[in-house]
Amino acid sequence: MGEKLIYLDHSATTYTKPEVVEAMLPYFTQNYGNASSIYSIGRESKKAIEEAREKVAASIGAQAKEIFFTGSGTEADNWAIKGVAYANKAKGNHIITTNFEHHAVLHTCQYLENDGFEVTYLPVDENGLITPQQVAEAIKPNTILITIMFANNEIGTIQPIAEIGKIAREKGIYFHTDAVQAIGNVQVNVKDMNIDLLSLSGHKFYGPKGAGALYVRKGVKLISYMHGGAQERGRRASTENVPSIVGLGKAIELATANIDEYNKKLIALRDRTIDEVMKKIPFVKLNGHREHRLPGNANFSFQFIEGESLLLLLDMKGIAASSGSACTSGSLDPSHVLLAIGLPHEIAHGSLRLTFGEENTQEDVDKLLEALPTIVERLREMSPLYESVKRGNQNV
Amino acid sequence: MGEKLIYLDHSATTYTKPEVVEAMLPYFTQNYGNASSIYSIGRESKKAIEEAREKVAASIGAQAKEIFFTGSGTEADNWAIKGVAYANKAKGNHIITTNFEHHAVLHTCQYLENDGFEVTYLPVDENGLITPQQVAEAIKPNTILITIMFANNEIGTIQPIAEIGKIAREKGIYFHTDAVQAIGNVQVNVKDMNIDLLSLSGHKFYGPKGAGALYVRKGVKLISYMHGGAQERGRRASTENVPSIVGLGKAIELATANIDEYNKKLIALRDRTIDEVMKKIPFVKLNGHREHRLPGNANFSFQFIEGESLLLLLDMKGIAASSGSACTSGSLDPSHVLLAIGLPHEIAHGSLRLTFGEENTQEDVDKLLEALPTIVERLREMSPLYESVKRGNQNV
Amino acid sequence: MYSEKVMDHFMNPRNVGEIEDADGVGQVGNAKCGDIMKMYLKIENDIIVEAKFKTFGCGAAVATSSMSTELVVGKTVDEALKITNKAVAEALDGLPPAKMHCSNLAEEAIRAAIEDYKRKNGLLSECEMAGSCGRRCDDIHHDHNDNDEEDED
Amino acid sequence: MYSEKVMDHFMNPRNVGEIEDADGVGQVGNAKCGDIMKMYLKIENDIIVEAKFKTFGCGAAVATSSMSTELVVGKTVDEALKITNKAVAEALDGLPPAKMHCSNLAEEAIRAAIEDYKRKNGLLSECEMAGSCGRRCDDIHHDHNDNDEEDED
Ligand SMILES: Cc1ncc(COP(=O)(O)O)c(C=O)c1O
Ligand SMILES: Cc1ncc(COP(=O)(O)O)c(C=O)c1O
Repeated sequence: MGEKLIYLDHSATTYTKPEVVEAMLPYFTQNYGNASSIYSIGRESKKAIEEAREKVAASIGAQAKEIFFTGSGTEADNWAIKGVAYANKAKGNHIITTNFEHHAVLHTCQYLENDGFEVTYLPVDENGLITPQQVAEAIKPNTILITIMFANNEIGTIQPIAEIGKIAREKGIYFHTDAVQAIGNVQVNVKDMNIDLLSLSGHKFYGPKGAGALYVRKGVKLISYMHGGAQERGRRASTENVPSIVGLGKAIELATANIDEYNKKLIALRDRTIDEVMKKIPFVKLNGHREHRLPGNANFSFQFIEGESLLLLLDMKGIAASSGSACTSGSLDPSHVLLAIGLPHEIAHGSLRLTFGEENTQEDVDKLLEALPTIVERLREMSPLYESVKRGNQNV
Repeated sequence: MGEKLIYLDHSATTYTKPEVVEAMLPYFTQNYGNASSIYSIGRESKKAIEEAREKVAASIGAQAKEIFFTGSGTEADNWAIKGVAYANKAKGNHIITTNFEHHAVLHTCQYLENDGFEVTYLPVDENGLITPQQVAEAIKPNTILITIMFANNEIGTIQPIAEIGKIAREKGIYFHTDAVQAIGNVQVNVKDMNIDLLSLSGHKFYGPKGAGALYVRKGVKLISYMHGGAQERGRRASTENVPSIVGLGKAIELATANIDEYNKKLIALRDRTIDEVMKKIPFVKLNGHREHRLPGNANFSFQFIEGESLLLLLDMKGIAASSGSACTSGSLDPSHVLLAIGLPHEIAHGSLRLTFGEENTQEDVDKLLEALPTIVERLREMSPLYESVKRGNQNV
Repeated sequence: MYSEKVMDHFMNPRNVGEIEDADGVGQVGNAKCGDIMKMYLKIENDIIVEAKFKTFGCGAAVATSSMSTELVVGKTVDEALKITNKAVAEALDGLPPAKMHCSNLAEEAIRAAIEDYKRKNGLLSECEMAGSCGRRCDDIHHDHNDNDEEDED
Repeated sequence: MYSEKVMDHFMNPRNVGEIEDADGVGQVGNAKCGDIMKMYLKIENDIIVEAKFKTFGCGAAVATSSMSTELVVGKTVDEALKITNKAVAEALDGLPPAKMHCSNLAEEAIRAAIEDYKRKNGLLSECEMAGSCGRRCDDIHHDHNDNDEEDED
């Protein structure tokens, strides 16, 4: 590429911070002991894991023994939902979620539907919000689980989690939240928010990929998902991934330490981007709620053009971003999130997600704002849909 | 510790080779792109993953598209067994395994038993072997899966996998093998051996922890286990763990490149250890088959003493090993493997597993052979069980 | 993902635009599916002398459009009708499996434009009256989600 | 895992051995469970003047045996009977949760040895006749495997 990469896809994954890699390194080649072993290098691994557990717990207001390490955010979601469902099926078989969850939640719920569970997919509004009222009304005598994401990965909308938690707790129904996009970006406290289970994933806050955790409030009935050895106090089998766990602990500590400052920085980048794009480019729509959104998330739909082409041209300018276009999602339809907020297919195909992170600067925004209008215009010039608009036939 | 550690627990986990860590490093901080993204750094990740897939495939005689990366050996086992069971339950509900599998297989089978499946646990003989005949006889019209481990993690016994595979193929029953201990230690070829599914795990052959793979022969009916995004061609969700996958690929390439030489080296260490220990120490038993065993595995039971004490004293001498004692397995009973080969509980408690690896030398064996007899004698002197033996009451 | 040739045709598409007095115009695909290709042909003495396109779609859609216009020019109508999706893809040094449908779109766009030309000139045989339009999205895309069964690629 | 004190008592156990002419001998545990503790007491004028042990078991079993012998010496029989498992564990700066049963074993071994002494000397009250032996393994160990429910530690 030559030029410095302008990476605006932090919601897809972040780089791992050098300090985090540094913290992990000794556990590959030197302190490589199996944490379940009793000899010295095994005990060192064990100690490192327990320190990481403390850090994860501290960052979300939990106790260390309520944290279980997993191999990813997806695993945490699968475990939480299947684990609660199968452990509590004597009590009921109804699950409440939304129609714009991450696939790790959505496909898990669909899997359970095939296995005799009943799932209510609450519709979000045009900004991607659901109301606590909607949740309360969906509760039935056989409801055993409410699973609603903290912050959406595509359009960044943040849900009223504390209010939903309150309702769930009052009704004695377990409440799980997929906080994979929230951790490190917004303050999360499982006690204050009455959260019973929470999923998180290291590679969204400058930790390693393949490192997740599930918070399980003491007392929650949950069956195991990964069967095997007695690791994680007998609840999640497999040889402890010491380097990744250490990295996760280090990353979450760094990410939550100065979250307020980080937020301020991201909001400045995001708001300028949103304001300028809306001003400079016609036929554009901001997706997601203007206020209740992740500090680093800007998501637009540009009419008459398709997302993959947009990404390729941005990439040629050294800008990495993502889209909800079907062509980039590997599925039949454009992003279910964009459809859930009511976008027609053709508009959803032209979406662009920009997610800012630590290393981004206002100069990055400058370059983006320089490149984007030209690229959009270029693709529109090539688009048969734009023709008619230019001819005045603006049926949009 | 001061002195150099003598690590004799390679079956628990290996260190990650520096070359492997080297190969992984760029994917943490530089080529950190999400492999499902279309921009340059995403495509680089994708490319790295596909190269790793080729390497894994090549090392077991499979095609690249038959390899799916997982977060561990445990996950590969869970996926293979649950995935085949639920995908084929219309055909039957009977599974054949052995009574000395790893817990990742055993507990998964037990989980399925609670969900309406019928499992036959074939008993192994006193050396830990099962015969193809036993497998053939256990097959019923409703058998859908045979899952038998390639090499045992505790006593090292290697099963007649090719013969079992032949029977399974003839009967049209899926055959899964947990080859976590075999890969990198013995030659494995899924085509020649008629294996339909195979689990492997990186941290057993100098790769990273938290990196596994499942081989699934083209055509095998298998449902997904990890639900979510469309990664791994829609069959295993979660953001690709690029560094670990790259490390797995590199490690398996190194491990299979000069496997014959490696074997010779390990066998020399193992055989001398076995011969000398049997000669020097009374009231000892070799566990596992003398010939059909992993090149690096020596497993003994020392009567009248308990394994954890033995490990602690070895650790004080700078020797890291493991035991099937209940005290070290975190469970009620001593190792189910040792019970499966017919050891009484009290003998099983006094077991010692020594597993050699790359960095071990004959000097390490010297030191072991110097330390071990003294330690065993010391513990025996302290043991009320040994008293009576010394008094001539040798009811053993 | 994409070959250099695809990227070249995507970045520097040949023959973008409209032909005001085109002899045949064909549009295939639909916005709902995420790709629309519109092809303009100028035909003289049964020979395609000019081709232009407009495309709404992914990189492969743009590149196959561009390549198709290059392939048809200089060919007779009948020769152009023989251009297969495979030929378009090959001329681009291949397409990723998931993108092969884009080359179908190109083939279809050529057919549609020629059909239009024939219709305008009363050259249409009966069997050609059954158009190639009206595809559904799922004819062209694969569903990769939770595809638990062996996929066929 | 183990405190320094535990490791010290494991590595340098005090009072290992037998007392030939012991006044009380008690053995608890069983080999099947992986730990047996045998305690020898020399008792003069109701005061324990010497204690020795032999133990088959893990590091904690050895350390608690060693510590118990230290704790009982100099105590009267009644005082010795008041030594709780908690006291043994505390004297060792604590034990890992999974190993607390080892301190039970020590408490039981003291009781068994004293019971033996009392029996030999006709000092046994009726209620003490109900011995503390015959434990089952699952009284003392936890099953950590596939413990899907919340554990209680
Ligand atoms: C035979 C066998 N199967 C499965 C596993 C589980 O692998 P992992 O620790 O990668 O989950 C192991 C090792 O722990 C093993 O030895
Ligand atoms: C909201 C949300 N949930 C779950 C996941 C899955 O996490 P992972 O990729 O670690 O499996 C992601 C990201 O991929 C996400 O954004």
